[in-house]
Amino acid sequence: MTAWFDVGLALMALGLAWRAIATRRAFDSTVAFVIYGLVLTIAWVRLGAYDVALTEAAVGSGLTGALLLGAAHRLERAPADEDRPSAPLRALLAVACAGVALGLGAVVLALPQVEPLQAVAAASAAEATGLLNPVNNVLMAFRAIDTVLEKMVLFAALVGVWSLAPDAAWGRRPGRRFPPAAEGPLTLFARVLPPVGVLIAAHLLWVGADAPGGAFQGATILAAMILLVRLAGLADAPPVSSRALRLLIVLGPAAFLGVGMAGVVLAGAPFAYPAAHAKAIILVVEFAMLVSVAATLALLVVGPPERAQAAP
Amino acid sequence: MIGLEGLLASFGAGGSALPALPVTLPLIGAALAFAVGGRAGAMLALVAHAATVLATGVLIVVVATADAPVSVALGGWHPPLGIALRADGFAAAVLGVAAAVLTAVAAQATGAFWPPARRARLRAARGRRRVSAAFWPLLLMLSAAMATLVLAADLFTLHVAIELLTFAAAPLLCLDGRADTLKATLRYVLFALLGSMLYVAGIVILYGFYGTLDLALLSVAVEGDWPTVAALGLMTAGLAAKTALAPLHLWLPPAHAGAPAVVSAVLSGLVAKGGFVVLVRIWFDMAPGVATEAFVALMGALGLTAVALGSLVALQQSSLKRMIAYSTVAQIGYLFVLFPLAFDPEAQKLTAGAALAGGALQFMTHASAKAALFLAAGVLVERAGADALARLRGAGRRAPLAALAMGLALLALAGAPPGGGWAAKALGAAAQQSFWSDALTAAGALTAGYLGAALVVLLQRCDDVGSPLLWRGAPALALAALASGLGLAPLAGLLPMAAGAAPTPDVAEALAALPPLAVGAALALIFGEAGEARPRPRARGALIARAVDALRGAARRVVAPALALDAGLARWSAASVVLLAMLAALLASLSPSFPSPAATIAALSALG
Amino acid sequence: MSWALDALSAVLIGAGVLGFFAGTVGLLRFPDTLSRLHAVTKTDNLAVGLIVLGLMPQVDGVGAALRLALVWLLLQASGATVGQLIAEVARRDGAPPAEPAASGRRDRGPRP
Amino acid sequence: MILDVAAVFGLAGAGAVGLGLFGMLANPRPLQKVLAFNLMGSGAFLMFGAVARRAAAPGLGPDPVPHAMVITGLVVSFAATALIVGLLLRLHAVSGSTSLKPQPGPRRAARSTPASKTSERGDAA
Repeated sequence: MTAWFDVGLALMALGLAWRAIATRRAFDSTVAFVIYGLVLTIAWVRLGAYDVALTEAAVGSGLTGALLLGAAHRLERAPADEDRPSAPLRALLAVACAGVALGLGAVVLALPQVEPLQAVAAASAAEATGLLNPVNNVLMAFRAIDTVLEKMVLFAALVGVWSLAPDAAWGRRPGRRFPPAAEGPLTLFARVLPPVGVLIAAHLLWVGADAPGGAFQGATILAAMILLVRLAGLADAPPVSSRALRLLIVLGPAAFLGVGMAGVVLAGAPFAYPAAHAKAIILVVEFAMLVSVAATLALLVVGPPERAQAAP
Repeated sequence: MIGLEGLLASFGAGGSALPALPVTLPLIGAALAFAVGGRAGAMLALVAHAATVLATGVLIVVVATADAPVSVALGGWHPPLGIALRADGFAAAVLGVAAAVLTAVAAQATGAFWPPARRARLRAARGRRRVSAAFWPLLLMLSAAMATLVLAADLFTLHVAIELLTFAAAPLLCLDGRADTLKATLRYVLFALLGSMLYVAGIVILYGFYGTLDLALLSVAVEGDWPTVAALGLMTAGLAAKTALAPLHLWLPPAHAGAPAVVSAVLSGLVAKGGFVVLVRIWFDMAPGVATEAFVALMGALGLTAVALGSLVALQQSSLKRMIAYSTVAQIGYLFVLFPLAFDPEAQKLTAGAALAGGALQFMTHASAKAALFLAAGVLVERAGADALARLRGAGRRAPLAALAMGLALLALAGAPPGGGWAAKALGAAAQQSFWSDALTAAGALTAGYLGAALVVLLQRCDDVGSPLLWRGAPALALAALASGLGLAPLAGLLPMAAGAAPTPDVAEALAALPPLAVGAALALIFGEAGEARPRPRARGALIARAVDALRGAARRVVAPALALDAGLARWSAASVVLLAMLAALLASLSPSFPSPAATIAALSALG
Repeated sequence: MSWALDALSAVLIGAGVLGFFAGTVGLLRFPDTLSRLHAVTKTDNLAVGLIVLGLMPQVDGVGAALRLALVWLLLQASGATVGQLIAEVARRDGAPPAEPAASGRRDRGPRP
Repeated sequence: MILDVAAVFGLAGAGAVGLGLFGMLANPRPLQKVLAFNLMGSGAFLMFGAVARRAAAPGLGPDPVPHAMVITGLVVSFAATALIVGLLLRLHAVSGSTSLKPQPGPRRAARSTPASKTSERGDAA
């Protein structure tokens, strides 16, 4: 029974994946991709990876979906691209890609039942940080450098996206302007939901220490709230030249880096936390990251400044 | 040395933080430069870079004097749970040259990329503000990513670092916002991401079978069974795509030729070789025993293909920056010849001996000489307002330092002593694999050919000399001088050379370098005026002139197919097929049952 | 007692699933945008409510039960808003939302 | 060989990698190439999830290290997607098309020969 549920889920995911790449219209394939993401979320739950499930739903399906849907909408009238491989070539590529998939499948079936060295080690080392959520321990302590670099990747992507602004629009507010909508269900929703969203984000950050959740998942919810408010025309993003906005964006990475380097003095190694205050320090860093990541994610979806005239 | 130790003590327990500094300092600088913005932000970026250079210098000295690699377990967590940063001689050498390239690039960029004054209200100032706001943070992130690539001893950290490198480099390519550079950037990012997904698939397999991604732990655990081979094949193919190893170079020439010269300098010099650093880590530090004779021969053959294709296409370019970009394609190929040179057929494994030292020297020479070439080209092109060689006639006379830099870079790349290219070849020859090192010597002649062809044009007499741009070429010249003096550098403490094995330049060596240079000069004369229609004094009808023209025509027809091949390979679908074919070939060559080329040849000759 | 609660859960969740099924049939079979929307929003709100009610006896603690109720409330609010938005667009464009409404009107090419 | 949860979703991940790879290589539209890249990534990550599940210790749950890496990887993929979408929209705004085929622009056309039709790479004499 359970196995069939999983098999059905897996087949559904593959069917949606096929639809996402084989459909001609970008809009349709994006919709298929979003649903694929939701199916995958359930798959992650089945695999016992609740933190990943939250991230997949929020980022893999949600934010990526929003980004791609917006782009599909804007590029809809773009002329079709011509560099399409010929049918025999596509068949050749299909066979080769199927070969890759089959090879990877064989690897999956051959996976050994390895000794869970890392899982045991991670559980026994968790006391040093005071966090009970093993995934968060890995992200914030054991592999902190990965997390820092990942935040810098987000930051670099934002710098890159902003750098794509037309010269005339540089320094102005990012993205297109959504005119203030007439009072309606959307504006009501955009007024009611954000306070709840902020509470949920804070909750995810707080429980993330000991249960699935964490700064990143919370940040995604905050980012969604920002985007909702913008979509309803209730508020606009500050101009990219705003010093406050820029400080907000670098606050998280800078705090993490600063604490990491302070670890040399306080705990004897870079990115080490003094044992007595590890949990408190991690929560402070996570809070800074929550704010920065939320702003960065939302701004990445909004895009570069493109309004040549200052907003009225 | 007491002063040094005092300095070290201030970095915490025995300098434990030292390897982390080249990673964290530029990142902090990037964040601050972005937040502050404007001229103060750019100043902060320069300060952060200076601090990074200082830390890198100390690290190099420490590594050179220490017996073992300097490493730090981040957070005090040791692998497999934590991540170690490990600075060995190879890392120190690459870090040093990266610091030199980035410093020269930063020095040159204080011209066009310096933020305008706050009061400047012109429309042009808006554009320049945009460009400088992106340039300085991204340059620093690029520096940090490069440092992580050489220092991190964990395959997943390497993945994140290589992504950071890509995302910091990509926006720099299209700062001008033109359609063709945007296209080139998109092709670059898409192809690089394709490569990184193959890499990720590979590390998933490795984790599944060994339960760790730490290079040192893996190196004792890996065996040549089929899942490991599958993982290494996927990772190698992915990294080859990321590093633009021909025939997977579809994105590199348009991207590097279209970007601002300062950006091209750092991209061609450092970023394009990032994937190669990871390949060296994987094959030399982690799985030297998995390599087979067929595999190293395949890597070497791919490398020589890249050298031949890149050089022949470069020889026929009519624009300076495109020519230098194709020479990057060729030089990435050079690096891959390291694999057959370093293979020990008796032990059936890759050995980190003189050949690896030679590979590192090639890396350093190419990085510094290539960056010098692009910086010099930037000065020349800026002055002439075009990068078609036909319009650069005599440009070298206006910017003598830039022209001198090009000349020195030519000598270093073509293998003249005491340049780095020469030392690398000498070390490679010590590896007793004469076919591969002879091929490298021949390739040096091609390099001298296309660079010489450009220099001939640049130094031609022209009437409109104008005011000379004397000092603009200084950063380029400094880098070129570094490249052409690397053979004298005391690198024995860093690179795995046997004591006293460092080659010494003498008269015999200098004479040995002459034949390739002479061939290069001949090529330069034959292809010297490619792409431009100069009215020639034909009326005299001298026999010799006609013979020379016939020779030129014939030579150009011989190499013309390279252009057509290159244009074909630049198509996405062609690159797709090549990528999958390369993956298949890598997997086949790595499988233990695959016959080694030597055995095949022996069997064939026995048949005959 | 626990078997009674389990039975209650089973009945409520079963009814919820049935509701979802009915809503989905309506989404697929009804002729025009507004009636499809009607089928989906009405039955889904009810179905989610039933499932949440059915789950409540199964979770431990009042906090978890309250969180389940919050999930239901949020789904209600977002479903209502999105339903309104789709209906608005459908009325304005006269295009059925199953052909993606906001962007629509480009003809479908043949499948690759 | 047992077809447990890990194997089922691991196989699905392998399939998604293959489909994504095919999409990236064969689909002519850049936006769908981005989508295919995301599919490929999620497939590889799903395989990682299977690996983590296989390494589950009794009473401890799956290995958390791959989970953390997958979260990091998902964020990196999102950053990549955002950057590519930005590049695509800008390209569309500048040139009116999203074609990645290198075409001789007006400035280049003056210099390149008619023979080098497919690319701006072969502007030789």
